[in-house]
Parts: sequence; structure tokens; C-alpha cells
Amino acid sequence: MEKPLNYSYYPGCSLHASAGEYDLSTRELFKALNIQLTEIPDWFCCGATPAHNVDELLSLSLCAKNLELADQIEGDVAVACAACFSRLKTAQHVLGESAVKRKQVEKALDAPLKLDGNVKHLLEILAKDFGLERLAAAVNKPLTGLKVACYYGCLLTRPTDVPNLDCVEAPTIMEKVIEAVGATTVPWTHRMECCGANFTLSRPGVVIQLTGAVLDSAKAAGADCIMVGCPLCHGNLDIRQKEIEGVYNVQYGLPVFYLTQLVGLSVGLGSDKLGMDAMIVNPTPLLREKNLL
Amino acid sequence: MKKKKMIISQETMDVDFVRKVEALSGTSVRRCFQCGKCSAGCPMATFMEHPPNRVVRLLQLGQWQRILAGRSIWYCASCETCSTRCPNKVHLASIMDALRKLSWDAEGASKESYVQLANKLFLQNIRTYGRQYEMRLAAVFNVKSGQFLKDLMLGPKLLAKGKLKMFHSKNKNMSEIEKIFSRIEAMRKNGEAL
Amino acid sequence: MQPTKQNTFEPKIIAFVCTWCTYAGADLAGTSRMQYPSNVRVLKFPCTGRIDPVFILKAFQQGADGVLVSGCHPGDCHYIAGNFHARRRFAVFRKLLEFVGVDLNRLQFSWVSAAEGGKWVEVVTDLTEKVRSMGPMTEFKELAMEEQWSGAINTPELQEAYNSI
Amino acid sequence: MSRIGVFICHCGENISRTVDVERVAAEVGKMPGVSFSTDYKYMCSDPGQNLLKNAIQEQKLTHIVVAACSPRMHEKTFRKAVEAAGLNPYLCEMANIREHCSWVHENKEEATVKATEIVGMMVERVKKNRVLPTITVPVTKRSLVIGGGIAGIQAALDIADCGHEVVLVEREPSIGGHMAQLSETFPTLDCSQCIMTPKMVDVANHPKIKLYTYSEIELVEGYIGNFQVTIKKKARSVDEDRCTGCGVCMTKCPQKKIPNKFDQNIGMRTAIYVPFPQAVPNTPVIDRDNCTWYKTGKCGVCQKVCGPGAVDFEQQDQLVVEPVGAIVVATGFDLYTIDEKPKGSPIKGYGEFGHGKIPDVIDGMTFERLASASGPTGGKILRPSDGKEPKQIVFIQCIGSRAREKGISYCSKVCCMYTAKHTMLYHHKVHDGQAYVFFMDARTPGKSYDEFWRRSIEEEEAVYIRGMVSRLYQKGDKIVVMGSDIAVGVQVEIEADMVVLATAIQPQKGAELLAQKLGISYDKYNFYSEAHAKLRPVECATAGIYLAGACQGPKDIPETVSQASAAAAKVMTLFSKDQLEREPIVARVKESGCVGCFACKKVCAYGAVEEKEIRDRQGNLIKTVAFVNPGVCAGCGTCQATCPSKSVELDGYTDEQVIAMIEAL
Amino acid sequence: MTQPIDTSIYAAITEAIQAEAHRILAEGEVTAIVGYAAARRKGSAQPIIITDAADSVKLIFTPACVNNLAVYLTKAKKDIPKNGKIGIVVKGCDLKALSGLMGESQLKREELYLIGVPCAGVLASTVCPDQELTGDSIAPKCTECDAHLPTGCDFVPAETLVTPELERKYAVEIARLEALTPAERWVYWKEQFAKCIKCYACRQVCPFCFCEQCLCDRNKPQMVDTTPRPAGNTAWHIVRAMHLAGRCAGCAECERVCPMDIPLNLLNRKMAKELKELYNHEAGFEVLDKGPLNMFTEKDDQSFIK
Repeated sequence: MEKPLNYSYYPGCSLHASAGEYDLSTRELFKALNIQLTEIPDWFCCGATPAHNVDELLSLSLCAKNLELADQIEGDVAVACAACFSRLKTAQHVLGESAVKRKQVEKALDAPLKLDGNVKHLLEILAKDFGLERLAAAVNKPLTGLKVACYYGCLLTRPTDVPNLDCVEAPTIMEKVIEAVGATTVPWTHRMECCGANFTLSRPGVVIQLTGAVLDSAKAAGADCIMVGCPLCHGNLDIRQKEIEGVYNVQYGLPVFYLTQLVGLSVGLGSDKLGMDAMIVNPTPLLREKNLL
Repeated sequence: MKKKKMIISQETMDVDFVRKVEALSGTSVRRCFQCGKCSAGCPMATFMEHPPNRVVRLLQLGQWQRILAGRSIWYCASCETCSTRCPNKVHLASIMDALRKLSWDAEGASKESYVQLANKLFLQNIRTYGRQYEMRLAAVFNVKSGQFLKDLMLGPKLLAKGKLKMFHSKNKNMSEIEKIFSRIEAMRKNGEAL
Repeated sequence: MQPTKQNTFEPKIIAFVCTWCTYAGADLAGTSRMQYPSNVRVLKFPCTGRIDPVFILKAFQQGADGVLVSGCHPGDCHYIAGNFHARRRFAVFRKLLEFVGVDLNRLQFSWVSAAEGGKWVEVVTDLTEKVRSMGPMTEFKELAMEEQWSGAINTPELQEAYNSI
Repeated sequence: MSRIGVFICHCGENISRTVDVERVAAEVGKMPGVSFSTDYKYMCSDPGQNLLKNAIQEQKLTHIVVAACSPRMHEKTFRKAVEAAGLNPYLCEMANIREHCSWVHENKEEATVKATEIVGMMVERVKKNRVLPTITVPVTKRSLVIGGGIAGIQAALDIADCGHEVVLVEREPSIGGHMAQLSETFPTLDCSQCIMTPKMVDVANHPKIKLYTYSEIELVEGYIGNFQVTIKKKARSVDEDRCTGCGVCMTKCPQKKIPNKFDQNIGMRTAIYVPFPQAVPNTPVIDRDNCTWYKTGKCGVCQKVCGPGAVDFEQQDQLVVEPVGAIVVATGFDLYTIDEKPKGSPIKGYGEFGHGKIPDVIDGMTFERLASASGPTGGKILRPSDGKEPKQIVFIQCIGSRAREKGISYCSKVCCMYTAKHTMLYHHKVHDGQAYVFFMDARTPGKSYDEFWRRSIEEEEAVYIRGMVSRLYQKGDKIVVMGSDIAVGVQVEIEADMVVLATAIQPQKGAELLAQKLGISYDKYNFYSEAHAKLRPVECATAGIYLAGACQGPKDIPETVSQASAAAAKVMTLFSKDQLEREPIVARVKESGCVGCFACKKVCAYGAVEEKEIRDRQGNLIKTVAFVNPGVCAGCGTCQATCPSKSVELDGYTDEQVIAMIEAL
Repeated sequence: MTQPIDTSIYAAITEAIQAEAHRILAEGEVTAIVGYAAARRKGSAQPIIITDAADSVKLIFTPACVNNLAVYLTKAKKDIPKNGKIGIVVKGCDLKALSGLMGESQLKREELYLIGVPCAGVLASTVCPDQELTGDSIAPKCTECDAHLPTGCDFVPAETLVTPELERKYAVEIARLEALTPAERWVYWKEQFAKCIKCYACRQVCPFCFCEQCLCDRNKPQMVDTTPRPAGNTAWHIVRAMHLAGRCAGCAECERVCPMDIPLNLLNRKMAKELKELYNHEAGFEVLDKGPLNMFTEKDDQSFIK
């Protein structure tokens, strides 16, 4: 047995609120895979989109503060939320490039910067650190027959050279992970189109248009469900799915899983440990049909 | 404003503003050669009166008033598609960030209020609580924007699913966050940061 | 080129063309797989300037029902000005033929460049159709059949004597 | 009795699909004179050609007809094969049964009949074909280069460096051309004079280059390998041999206010002058129109101060004849002006830009002189009207170029780059100024060109505005520029201190007159025409004459230099042999029938027809007849059609051949 | 209509010619003179070549002096350099032919001594030579004459001509034929050409038919049918007209000598008319560098070309 993997864990605000099932399933899955997650004590909000939208310095400072907090714990920083992941990575990138901004942030934090921590999204940990072969070996209940549309959204891969998670225009990391646990993936057109998360509060009309297009594409590609790695995307695809169906008078019925939920299912975790009941679009019929419950 | 004739001279081209944008965004504005790829891929272009390429073009000519008067910058989804695909490495998403920042600094900013309100509340929440509390954010937004019934249908369902938490605990080191905010304010006052 | 079907007249068309423009244009019509009537026979010359009016006369005498002369557009001549000389020569010659009673509908001149495969097809098709509707060119053929007779055969006696030869 | 071999090609299925080739071969086999007739899948393939060669030898064939594709395609191929088999290549003809038959007809019966007739015609024709020996012409290994700009200089140096004498003729008092006028050159911004003057000096010092400046081509006679060129040396009024170039005459000349053409008329010169200090040769010229001596008969100061006594008021124009074997034409370009053009002119001016009457609206070349360290302002950018430094400067591209309405539809190719260069030069010289450029497209295909253009925007802060300018007008001491930014979609107005127009490149004035002397063709703009736009871009249709530089079409310096070297290489190719070989399709005079009316001479566009006296043994003139110089004859045959007695015949297209074909119908 | 034409000055002209001929022969300025002399039939005239000054009294000028003497020069041109300058009596129409020949390098002006005669007209070949010259008896070519007074000659008798306006006989006939359909014209010319006996008198008399070997006599290849049959005759007359187009000076000798009375000059006049309309060319006294069919302009009519 190899030495267990250790990470400091940055859940982010959503996972402590609307995306509780993502937090739950992450913790359960990693426990099952014998990966150590230690939540960063007293982490702050990363500032998310609103902060960088209007105040980059604040955004950078918040991220730097969180990285400083994470530095107390051994191991790389594991991030579940794609938005938090993007912000932390961006902060590292920008502060690495600009001496001026680095000085400003140091002054804001009144402390030297500690940016060395390796920020990793869960996908990266599963696919690279843990490894696809080990993952496949850990499977108890392969997701055979489940056709998954992997949705990357904006922030997992973009922009070039910042998250460096995978190819910026044609990533495959989600597909690799979910195929490793026995599911089938569908090729589809809107894997990386924006869902409009930034406007979920202020301009829901925009969200309905953009998310509707994503759902259309997944449905047209013949997917049974959508898999995401971002609570904001999830919020739009899952929570607003009914509303969108109403606006456009269509039926999607596409359950939207977090990647940890599906992988967790494959390693044999029960739906209670995966927070399946918190999903707005009920996944039970689908999972029953595929003999996964 | 949109169609008004542009009188171009060294006086009317605000080079200082452009420099600020370049400093904040860390990207060159002059580099853009107006190929239009940003506008071609922008998911929000149809909602904007100045498509992304034109925002950069106006910026090149130092015509920031025209940009800030419009809603375009507030309709940017920050999806980073433009930055990713720009053939000239113009980081347009960062330029948009910078423009929004400068819009808040400038007088007579955009009419667009909902997005700005959401942003303001979000930042206030962070300053007050250190983290984001969605329920509170949504509720206050609806009150302040006068859309009391917005997303009314979603509320109970989310509560039932445990997605909106009524209660939350404050961070133990809240003083830290307030310090960061106030230090940044002080730096700006002293002209140490934009 | 005998009539292929009964009661249909297939005219014989002779085309005198320059090699640089019209011949190349006809080649282009070929490479573009355009279709046109098979009645035309092409004689290649270096330049329209080389084409002697006597050839046209000779062609009619040899039984051509229509004659086409075609070369480079003005200014395009590979030999600077051959087509300009040809233009004058033929402007005058056609007037002469017209004066002695040749129907000029049987004699077509055109400029067809190396790029005008389509125009070649159009010119050849038009001339073929026109001549087909006019019927055979009988004038020169009849002359060739006739015996020498000094003066008009304008009395019954002469006609009788003529017929007896 | 001829033994004709006929070879019908299937061309895969291209011919055989619509033409019954076997039937054609059988029918043709019955024709009189045909002793061998066959068909084959691919005649042009190696086995096909071998079939042809073997048949010639085995069947003792005397004439060949290959019925296949267009002769434009494979006539050379088959003639070569025939030659390899020991026959004269001109005893082989092609019958075009593909492009003119199988590809254009669908009815197999019709196509087969037609193919048979086409082959029959060619059989009758080939019977009349004669053995034609290849023609050889002697070559004079000296060349003439017309024009002493960078193209002419490069071509002359290249040829001379190969050891052949070059006669370089320049119309102006000095070589150097337009390039000598430029301040810096794109895309490296090195100073034009710095790279140009060494080459000019090389020309002056080269033992193989004979330089005629202030000279023009008067007459060109002869043909490839054997030209006689008459050069008019205009009277310089200064003895080139005596003049030491000390320049005292110029300092003493009382006429000092003559606009200098070299400085685009913004700088002044004296009546006795060299156009610019680095001129080659450094021998002054007296401008007789402006010289007090020539106008009044008084003055003569220059003559008095000239130590060596070089000033010669009596000097006359001189005619010199130079024999050369090849000619490189490198006469360069002129710049379009926006001035009002005479009524009926195909080229129009820009009334909307004030027809050149607004003093601070200048052209790019004037800007070059302003920016040039050795120019009239010593390299300072100053407005012509009041000598002030312009702080707002507007450049407008595509003036004249790409403007069908103005009569020019082509792109002048260099303006995008030189305008970018101008913005940089301006930015370097006027730090607090702002340059604006109105443009439609930026055309920068060239090594390091686009980077250069981008630099002008990204680093040198030029503001490029996509959209053309509608109108310019003077308002106080400003020029109002009314344009639009099509990227924003609004009108744009700039009050400029100076406006620089990137005017179109046009051929030199009088280019068509020189072309007529040389017998080369030119397009509707008077740019000289190359023999083939892609495959013979350096040669003229007239043999022995080559093109270099902008006289053929707009070009920048690297391109001009490349073409000049290419032209030199073509000249060297010609000079590499003592004798030139050419296709024997030329006209020949039958002296017995010729009565010397010289109609042939009158219609020959090449001047190939000469008068030849025929004398008896006692030397008495019997008659004067026409003679066709086979070196000059291009083989059009216009002479033959014109000759009343048909005493001149074009080999390869004789009346016998033509009549045989007509009679075969 | 019998319009009388005043020929009273012809006697004075004859005297002047004789005097001038005597002078140039006596002074050795020329070695021979081609002129007209009285022939045997009353009133008729025939060409004569005199080499002796004493013979100059033989020279006359009367309405019967119809021949174009230029033809003798083209046949004799080779001998001129050997024998010396030749004098020739020319009417306006004859001078046009000489100018044309000079333009075609057949004659040199400096080898000729031109004695021009003012001419009110000559008699038609179809009337007796002793008749009065009238609007009826005048040669058809003279009805269209625009060259009564030759210019540029070495000597012209100073007599004043009176030339009445006459109906232009060829123009009328051409207009009549042009109004017909092509088929009708074909019938007309077929009848005319059918009469031809291929005697080639037209060729022989024409000053411009100076080729040593006529195209129509060649048989390798035989470009023009040579047989004296309708087909060959038609070909001959078409080729002849074409070869004379732009050159013919309008002396109408071809028509005069034709034993079968074929209106040959009609073809020549028609060509002249077309050349005038197309290229503004007319035969004249001026020696041209290039004939109208040996030159071009870029703007030439091409309305007939597709």
C-alpha cells in the first residue's frame, strides 16, 4: 500500500450552502479512496467572480490570504469548486507575473506571500495524483450503460496557461475519469459553453437562455445525465432545469451529478452518502434503470 | 452617444485611462487588430450594444465614456472565451474587469444596476461575514432590486433540499478580512494602488 | 459530315483560329467538359494575322456551310498587332463577299480569349444553329457543278443547247 | 511517297469513352499515304512514346500524326520523341481529339466521325510538312540596362560581376532613382542612403560598367543577341572628363531658388547643380531653362570660377550607338498626384482632398524628404506652409490605389509599409505628436512586415483607423479630416496639422514611348507586360528584353532587387552560349516571286522584314526584295496573309499545309 | 440628256505637251517619254513611247486618250535605272495610280518626269473615238472624277478646265445592287462572272497587278481555282477585287479592256467606298507610307466581331 495522499481542502462557500451534496460526496469519496482531506481552518471566500469583476486587488488579496492559510497544512490544495479553483490559480498566475501587484497584495495582507502551494481541482487529483488505473481498480459497481455528458463550463480550463488542467479547447479529463469507472460518455457540442452563472442572481433571463442551450445539446447528444465539477454550473443546470423546461416547453429530465457523486456511486457508496436526495432533478429513476441503486 | 461623431485629437483620446486599463488588466490594448474573434465567440455578445471587439476599439481611441455609458461591460459573463481564443493574446476578460473597476471609480457610470447591485452585495457579504451566504445574498438582492417575488418558486424547494441554510456561523478570524479591506482602501487613498 | 438523320441538315462549319487565344479557349471548353455541336472543324494558326481571306473563300468552295474566324481580343495579341491587321482585312473582305451575294450570316468573326471557354461554346453553338436553320450553302457548290457558258442563258434556244451538253 | 504513321491515344478513357478509337485507327489506316495506324492507351507515357519511336524505325515512317490531347499540352513531348527516333521534329503533328472532340461531345457516333475527320485533316497537313532545321543566332555578350535606380544598379552590377560589359543609361543627372530619395527603409529602418550610396559608387567604379547619365534611349534596332541601341547624351554643359566635382560652381551660381525635384520641390537648388550631394557621377549639370547665361546671354559665373575649365556652354546633345545582346528595362515608377487631371484623362484627381492645393497636404515621398537627415529640413518634420512642427498628423492610405473611380484599380503594394514607417519616423522625431492613419486593409505580406506594422501601433503609438477619408478641408491653420471608424461604426473627425497621402505607384511618364521603341507590350496603365504572369515574370514577350523593378508593376525594394538579379540571371543564361537556338517557325521570303512592294514590312510588328538588294554577277541591281530576319521574326504570319503574291511563307503554317487541310474537309 | 463637255483646251494642251516633250528629250532630261499618239482609226489614240525629240510632235491629248500609261512603267521599271529617267503623260486618274505605285516601292519619283494634263474627261470605250465628249459619251469613271487637275507634276499646261457636274454612274449602280438581297446579287454576279473567259486582260492592264507570279496562277498549292469555269472565274474576280482593295486608283482600265464587258470597276468602286467609310481612305496624289490594309488603329470598327 502506497503512502496515503494528503491535501488541504478548500471547499468554498457554495459547498457549505447550496452545494452541500458536493461537499458530502467529496469527503465520502476521498475517505473511501483513502485520500486525506484536511479542511483549511477559517478559510475565506475567494471573492469569486464579483470580486475580480470590479476589484482585482481585492480578489487577489482574498485568494492570497486563503493560500497563506492553506500553507499551514501539509499537502497540495484540493479545490472542489471550479470558480474557486479558477480564482486561486489566477491569483497565483497574476501574482507570479506582476511584481507591482505582488507588492500591493503583500501590503494588503501585511504579510509575505506564500504562493507555492499547488492548487488542484478534484479532477486532477483523481486522474493524475490518484491515477486512473487505481481508480478503475477501486470500482465495485461499474457505471455500465450510463451515458454521461461531461460539462466543463468556463472555469475549469480557461484561459490558456492559467488552470493548466487540460487542453484549453478540447479537454478530456472528465471523460477519462468517468470512463475509468465504467460509464459511457457522449460527444456533444456545448461542453464548454457558458451557463451564465455570473447572472444567476441579477439576470436570470440570460441564464435561462444560455443554460437552455447547454441542456438542449446534452439532450440531443443522447446523454442520460450531465456531470459537472462546479457548483455554479450545477446550480443552473439542476436547480433551474424545471424552470427552463417551462419557458421553452421541453422535457429534459437530465439529472445533474457532481463528479464525486458518480465516482462515489461506482466505488460502492450509498446514495445517502452522496447527497443524492439533495438533487432537484430526481436521479433515482435513471439510476434504477441502470441498476446502479 | 453611440452614434455621435467622434472628434479625435490628443485631448479627446484619454491615454491615461487606457494606461490605467492596461495596468489593471496587464494586457496591451493596442495589440488588438480588430479581427473580431472575441465577438464571434462571446456568449453574451447578443446582449451587448458594443460587442467585445468594439469595446477594445473604443478603448484604443481613448473613448472610455462611450464604453462606460453602455451596459456591455456589465453583461460580460467572465467566461474567458475571448481571452482564450484571441489570436493576439489580448486578455480581454481582464480588460473587462479593469473597465468595470474603473466604471465604479468614474462618475456617471453605467445605467446597468442589477449586476452592479449583485456585485456590491456580494462584496459586502464577504466583508461582513468572510464567506458568502447565498440565502442572505438572494434575499437582500430581491429586496434592494425591488423584485420581491423573483425566484420565489425556487426558495422552498431549495430549503427543503437543504440548499439554503438559514443559519450560519461567522469566521473566527473576521478581523483579518476587515483589515484586508481597509488596507486596500488606505492604499487607494494614498495612491499606492489603482 | 453527312446528314446523320434523314431530313436533318448538319452544317459543316470551319473555324480558323489563333493558337494563343481561341484555340486555348476551345481547349478550356474541353477541359471544362462543356458541350457543343460536333459540326465545327478547327484549323489552328499562330495568329489571326496569318489567316488569308482566300482561305475563307476556299473553305466555302470546299463545301463549308459556315465559317468562323476567331482570335485574341484587341490588345491581347501574342504578336502585338496581328489581330488588328486581321480586323481590317476581314472588315473589308466581308463587305466584298456581301456585295457579290454571300449571306454574311454564314461568316462569323469573334474574339475568344484563352479564358473564354464558355464564349467559344456560345459562338460555335450560335453559328451552327444559325447555319443549320439557313440550310446548306449551295451557291459555290452550284458554281462548281456548272459548265462554262459565255453570257447569260437567257433564251430557250440557249437553255436547250446548255442542257444538251 | 510519304509513309505516314498515325497514333491514336485513348488517354485512359478520356478519349476512348466517347471516341471509338479503334474505328478511327482503322478508317485512318485506309487513307492514302498512311502506312501505319494504331491506337494505344497512353501515348504520352514512356511505353507510348517507345511505341512511336519503334514504329518510326520499324515501319520507316516519314511523317507522324499523334491524335491525342491538345498540341498545347504534348506537342513538344511527341516532337521530342520523333526527334529521338531520327526524324525532324517538325514532321510530327498532333490531332486534337480530346479537348476539341471527346470532352465536348457525348454522342459516340458523332465524336468518332469528327475524330476521324480531324485526324484526316492532320494527315493531309503533315504530308506537306517540311524538314525545318533549328535556327541559330549569334549573341553579342554585352547588355544594356535602362534606368539607374536600385533595379538597374543591381542588374548592372550582377551582370558586370559575371564579367560581361554593361551599358547603364539613366535619364537623370545622377543614378540612384527613387531609393536615393528615401530617408529610411522598411522593415529594418536602415538609412536608405547608407545602403544605397555604396552600390552607386560600385557602379561608377566598375570596370565593366559604362555609365551614361542624363541620357535617354533614342532608338532600338535589331533583335535578341544583336541589338543596336542609339543613346542620346543630353548636353550637360559640363565636360565630364574635366570636372573634378569640387562644387565651386554651385556655390557661386546666382540662381539659387530653383525648386529641386529631388527634394520634391520643397528644397532649392542652383541652376548648375547635382541633384543631391552623393550623386554619381558627381558632375553638375546646367539647367538651361533656369540658367541666366542661357536666358540672357550674360552671367557665366560658373565658367569663370571653374578651375579645370569644365563648363562648356556650347555643348550639344550627342548620339552614341552601342551594340548589345540583351536589354534589361528598369525604368521604375512615378507617383500619382491628387492634382486635377486634364479633361478626358482616364486617371482622375481628388477634388475632395483639394486637388493638391492645400499646402500641408503632402505625399509620402515629400514626407521622406522631410524625414531625411540630408533633406531640405535637415530631417525635421516641418509643415511646408509655415515651417511649424505638426503635432497632429494624419496619414491616409490607398490614395489613387484601389480607387476604380480615380482610374486605378490595383494595389500599390508598398504604401501600407511605408506609411507604417512614416508613423514611426514621425514618432521618433516629434515625441509629443500623435499620428493617425486611415486605412482600408493593412497589406503586409513580407518577411518581418506585419511585425513592423504592428510595432508602429503597439509601440510607436500610431492610431490606425479603419475607414477611408471622405473629405479634407482647410480650417484656419488646421486641416479637417472627415473620416469614419468602421470598427466602431461612427464618423470620425480630426483637425490635423499636416496630412500625408500614400499616393499610388504609376509607371514612369512616357513609359509607353520607350516600350514602343523597344517593341515590348504594356498594360492599360503602361506597366510593362511580362511574357507570362507566373512562369516568365522577368522576360518580355519580345525576346532578349527583360524587366526589373516597378516598371512592371508596384514593388518594394527587396522584391525589386530580387527581380533585378533574376533579370541579370536571364541575361547570363542568354550569354552562356555563343549562339542562340530558336524554334524554326519563322517566315521566309521566296525571292523569285517577291516584287518588293514591302507590304510585309509594313505589317510586321517586330521589324523583322528588311530590304535586300539582289544583284547580278556584275553587281547590277536586279531587284530589291524583302528579307525576314529569322532572329527577330516571331512567327505570326501576318506578312504572308498580306503578301499579294504569297512570296513570303511562314514555315510550319504554309499555304500548302492550310489548303491541304481545307481540301481534306 | 446630252450634256456637252468643253474639250476645247485639249488642242492647247497637246501643243504644250509637245513643246515640253521636245525640251526634255532634247536637253536629255529624260531618255524616253510615254504618251499618246494618234492611231489609225479616225479620232482614236494609242500609247506611244518616243525617245527622240523630233518625235515629240507625235504626242497628242484628245478625249480618246483613255489609257492609263502607268502600266507601262510597272512593266518597264527594271530598266529605268539602266536607261535613265522616263517622262510620262498623266491624267489625274493615272497620277493616282503612279502615287500608289510609288507607295508600294515600285517606282521612284526621282526617276520620273511627270507631264500632267488637265482633263475634263475621256470617251467611253463603247463609243466611236471621233464622237464629241458629252454626258453620254463620257467614260463612266470620269463621271466620278475628283482629280481633273493633277498636282505635284513636273509640268502641267496652264489651261483652265470647265468640268460640269455629272451623274455618278458607278455610285448609282452600286446603290442599286446594294438594295438587292444577297441572293439577287449572287444571281447578278454569277451571270457577270459566267461570261469571263479568263483572258486576264484585266490583270494585264492593271498597273497594280505587278506581281511576277500571280497567286492565281500558282498550283502548289492551288489556292484559287484556275479553270475558266464559273467557280474559277468567281474566285478570280473576288481575289482580284480583294487584292486591289485599298490600292486601286480607279482608272477603270480593267473594265475597259474586258472583252466580255464584265463591270469589273464596280467591284473596285465598291471596295473604295467601303474603305472610305471604314477608314476614311481615298486614293489620291499623295504617296502613302502604308495603304489602308497595311495599317490599323486600335479604334477600328469591330462591330461585326462577336
